[in-house]
Amino acid sequence: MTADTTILSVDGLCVSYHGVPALQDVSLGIERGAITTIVGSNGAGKTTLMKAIAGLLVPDRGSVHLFGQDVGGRTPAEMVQAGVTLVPEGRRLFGQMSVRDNLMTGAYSRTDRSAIAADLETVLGHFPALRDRLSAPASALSGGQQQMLAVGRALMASPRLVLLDEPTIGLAPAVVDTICDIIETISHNGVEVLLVEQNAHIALELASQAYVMENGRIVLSGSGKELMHNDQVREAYLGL
Amino acid sequence: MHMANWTRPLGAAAVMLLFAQAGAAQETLKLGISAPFSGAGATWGLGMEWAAEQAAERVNEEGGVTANGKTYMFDIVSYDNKYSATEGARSAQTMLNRDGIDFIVGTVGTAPLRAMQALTERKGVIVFNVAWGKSVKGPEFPYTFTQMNTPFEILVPFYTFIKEQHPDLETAVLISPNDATGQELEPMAIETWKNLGVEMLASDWYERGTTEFQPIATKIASLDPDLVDFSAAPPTDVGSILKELDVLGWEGVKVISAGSSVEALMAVAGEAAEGAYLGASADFSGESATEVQKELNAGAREALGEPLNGLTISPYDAIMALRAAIEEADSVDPTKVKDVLPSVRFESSYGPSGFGGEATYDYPQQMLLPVIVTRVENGETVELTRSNPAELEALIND
Amino acid sequence: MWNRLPGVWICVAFAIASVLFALLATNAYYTSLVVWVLTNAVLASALRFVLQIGELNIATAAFFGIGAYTTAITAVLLGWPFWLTLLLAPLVAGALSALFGWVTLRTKGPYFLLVSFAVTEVVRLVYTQTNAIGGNSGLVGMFPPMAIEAYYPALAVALLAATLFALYGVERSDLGRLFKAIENNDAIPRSVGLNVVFLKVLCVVIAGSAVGLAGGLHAYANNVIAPSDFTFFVAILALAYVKIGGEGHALGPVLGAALLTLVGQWVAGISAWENIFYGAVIVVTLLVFPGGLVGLAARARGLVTRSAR
Amino acid sequence: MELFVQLLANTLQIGAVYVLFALGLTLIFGVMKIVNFAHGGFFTAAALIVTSVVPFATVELGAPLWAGYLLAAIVAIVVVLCLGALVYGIGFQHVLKDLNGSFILSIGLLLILNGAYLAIYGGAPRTVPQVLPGTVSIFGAALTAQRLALVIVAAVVTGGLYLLIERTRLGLALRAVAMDQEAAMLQGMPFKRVALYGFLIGAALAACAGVLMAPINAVTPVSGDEFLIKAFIIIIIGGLGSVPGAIIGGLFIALIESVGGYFFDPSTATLATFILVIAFLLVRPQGILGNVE
Repeated sequence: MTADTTILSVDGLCVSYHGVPALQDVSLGIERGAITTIVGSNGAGKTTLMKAIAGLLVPDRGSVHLFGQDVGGRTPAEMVQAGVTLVPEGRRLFGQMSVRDNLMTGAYSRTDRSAIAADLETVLGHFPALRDRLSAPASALSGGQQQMLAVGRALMASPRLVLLDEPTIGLAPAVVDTICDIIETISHNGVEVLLVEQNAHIALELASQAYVMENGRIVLSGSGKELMHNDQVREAYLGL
Repeated sequence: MHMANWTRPLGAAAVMLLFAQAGAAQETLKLGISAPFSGAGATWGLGMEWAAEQAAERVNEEGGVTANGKTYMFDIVSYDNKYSATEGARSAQTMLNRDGIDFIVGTVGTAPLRAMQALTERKGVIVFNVAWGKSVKGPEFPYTFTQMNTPFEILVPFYTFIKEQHPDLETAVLISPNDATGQELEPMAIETWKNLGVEMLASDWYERGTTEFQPIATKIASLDPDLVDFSAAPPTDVGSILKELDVLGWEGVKVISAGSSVEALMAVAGEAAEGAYLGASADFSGESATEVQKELNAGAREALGEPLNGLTISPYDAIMALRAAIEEADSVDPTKVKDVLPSVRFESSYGPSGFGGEATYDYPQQMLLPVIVTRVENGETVELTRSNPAELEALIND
Repeated sequence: MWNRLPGVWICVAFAIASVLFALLATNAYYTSLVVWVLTNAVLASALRFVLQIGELNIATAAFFGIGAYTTAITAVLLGWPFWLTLLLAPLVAGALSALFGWVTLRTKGPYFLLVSFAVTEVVRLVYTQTNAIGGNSGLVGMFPPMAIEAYYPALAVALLAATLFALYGVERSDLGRLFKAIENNDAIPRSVGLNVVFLKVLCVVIAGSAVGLAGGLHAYANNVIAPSDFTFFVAILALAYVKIGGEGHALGPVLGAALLTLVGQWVAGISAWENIFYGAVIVVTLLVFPGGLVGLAARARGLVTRSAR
Repeated sequence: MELFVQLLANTLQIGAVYVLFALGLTLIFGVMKIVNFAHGGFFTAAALIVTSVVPFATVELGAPLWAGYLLAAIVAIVVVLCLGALVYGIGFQHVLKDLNGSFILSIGLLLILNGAYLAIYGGAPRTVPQVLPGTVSIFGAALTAQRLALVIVAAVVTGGLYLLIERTRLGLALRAVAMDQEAAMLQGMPFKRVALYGFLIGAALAACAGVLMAPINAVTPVSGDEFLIKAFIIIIIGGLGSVPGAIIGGLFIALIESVGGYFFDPSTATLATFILVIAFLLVRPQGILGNVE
């Protein structure tokens, strides 16, 4: 694990809720230029891991390094400053705010007005559907548009690493394809992606590196292709 | 004013220390005050306590009170009744059962007094009070004595005097605070005005603690009565309404039956209070005030930052009555003292006085005091008339 | 945190001692003090009882007043027998809490808190505007019958203590566990087919009846009641008792009520300082000892057992 | 017609202070999810400070009345901001989003503040001379110049707050935190600092209301408490945490008091507002403009 290609490394992370362990000794790494995914069933601890990386949860033990620097104990605001943004499960948009304001919340930690304006153009370039609805409240958007807005909001922070928690849940198949395209575009633009998915098909297809979580532990890891052909994975997560 | 608050506990401690040392020499008779010491009525409590302390000091300096061969010094103990029934009952329980007090020389509020009477009348403890309700008096309350004029003494001469000054008064509006005193006063006020040929256009209530008075002022102004009677409303509330009425251009006769503190009224209403008649106020520094009243008033101004009024001066008169009664009965047993109180003669701050009111209450338990009508003129209280009720006149000429 | 059996027995012993004290003590001040302490303890315990379902019920003050007014009206205005007037207090308060709960418990959290606050003020304003029940002056002259009068403080203490045990009993029962389950998550009891609204109303009714009885007893103990005795501030003081005593155990509100009532007697009459004192106790307890007295005791006990090992 | 205008003028006069007071309360609830009973304490502090600074400035320093009042206003707002920062630092930041805990804490603080005011100032009502004497007549409705100024200043402050919330970065953060605290944190918003700013803005609004009210009504150590109860009714009706709701609610309650007080009497109007609020909570618990949670 060399510092120059590893963006983020998680070592021996343990997190518990009210004394009940949710993550046990989790270690993983995110390499430059890769889309990394974590698959696992409901309650396996994927969301907990994402929240711990984003600084929302304080781990009991273990460390998180970003670009070789220990970022344990940082607040979510500090993690955003450091370049890590989480798109939470269920999108968590500010429903009564306009689409524009939602996007601007993503840029909260930045002050360079011209760069923000440029990024806004870039994001609207990715998601042309949002451009027409800039002053509509976020709650008035369709499910797919809301997911686009959630990803767009995260991109407004100009992140180095985006954590995507279940971005395709509840979306129509056509919209899922759009989201997948976006994830690939983001990755091509030099932003690292850590993707958590219940839909293992999509996740493993997209991912260059994949991990399987069960009961708060990482039980398998490998490239997306390797895992797609792993019997265990095929049976448990791909339904084959 | 605010210094007094800080030093009160300290002062009480110092007094206690003093009496602890002096205790061996002569007996101490504790006199209780149960009045509001917090919230909006705090100034009443502080004023009453101060007047009571002055009276006690005077009695003690004159050698205390002698009964049954013993000499007693008076000591004032105060309790906060928060102007509520529960706290009134609690202060009574504490006074009677914990501190062994047999004489209460001042309590304010009809509701707290009724609460206290449940205990004091049963246990035989004398309560001097300034409660206005008729329901707290009568033969079934022989231990209760009122030390200040109430509407039953004031309203008829007060309203009659005003009607004489303004013979063409025809219509009136009555504004009452929605509390025990306001509720007891309202029917009496309406009745008295009616007898004088004044028609009541409206009688409205407001909650204590109301901060905005424009709606009621707008209503009064549109009814345009010749007179507005503010009944038992406290001076700051009256001040606010008068100010709004002034803005709306209403001009008429302003009557404040319970008007006591002109300072508070003036502070809020300013020129709008000009000409208001007050039924329970007195100018204790004016010409017709007695020497005692002038001295007390000056002292209160210095110590509390406020002059005394009819309510706050009253414990002084109660203590003077009590001294006379204890000496007359030659006993500090409240049962014996209460028996002589109705017939005792004493020197109140207003001059010679005694108890009467049997015609109104079926029991002579109302201190006989002159009815003083004052009016705000150029921002000052001016006494217009001081009339002795017939009973008091008879007593003086006796 | 307490070993259950000895703890209960200690409480029973205390209750019996209180009753005996109220029966035998000759100084009426001290006996009435015991009645006040237990009245406040019931108020605080009832407030905590509804906190079990996660709601802060300011209307506890209103039902205390309703109990007191029920007793006073039936005793003074209607002249009904003593025991009946006392029995009616919890029944009427309980019935009205059922109505209140049924109507208001569809709201929760800050909304329930504020609606219960508004209800308390409305009930108080209704008393002040009803001349038949004395308006602002309230009602006076509730005395226990002569034969009972000497024993009344002991009777009140016994009934109040019994109420406290009853509340504790319900808390320890299966029903109590269901209430707690509601607080943690509405969805779980609902998912196993329980009528959550019914359970919540039941909880409010139990607490409302308890304070209703306390109100009836208060009417006879105080002999006088007036609307100003039943402002929302009654519930706020009860909340202070709960916080100082500690929410973690049924004994908390009782300890808090005892401590603050007794110390309150000591500071009574120092006007402004009384407020500052109560305020400071609440703030310091909340910030420094969030578990209150029972939390402190539990921590001390934890330290002792740990060092003993 | 004249009566109608007068009642409307009354509504605006009464409503102006209600709106300012309720805005602070609703903002604090929205951002921190606490029901702050100590809010009235800020109002009272500012009003009491004005009653002591104005005489000091005009008598001791010989300043003209308007300058004395302006100085008093600045001192009052600064002191209240310090007081706000103090109670936030010592207390509220430890009980954020804890409804019961923060409620009790705010009550403890209110008791301490009220006691302190009583100890320092005594219970007697205090007044400030009118800064703008005289009466204005608008379409037949009479109101004092002082009250007219109050209405204008309140409108300006309310407008300023609206711009702050809708147009600035801090406003964006306040709105975001109020809607979804965790999501706001994930956008890099420091929750505790945003909460502090929200709390201080709320306190400053209460101080503004106190400063404006001081020359109009007598000030006592419990002045703020009366407004507090009204303000709770207002924010329930408007929707907890809703800024436009507080404005609408404030004017609505003022309308009821103005019209109800005229056609019935103030006691009845008071009772009516409470019954209305219960009805509101039952039919539409989220208020006129509140969010559905």
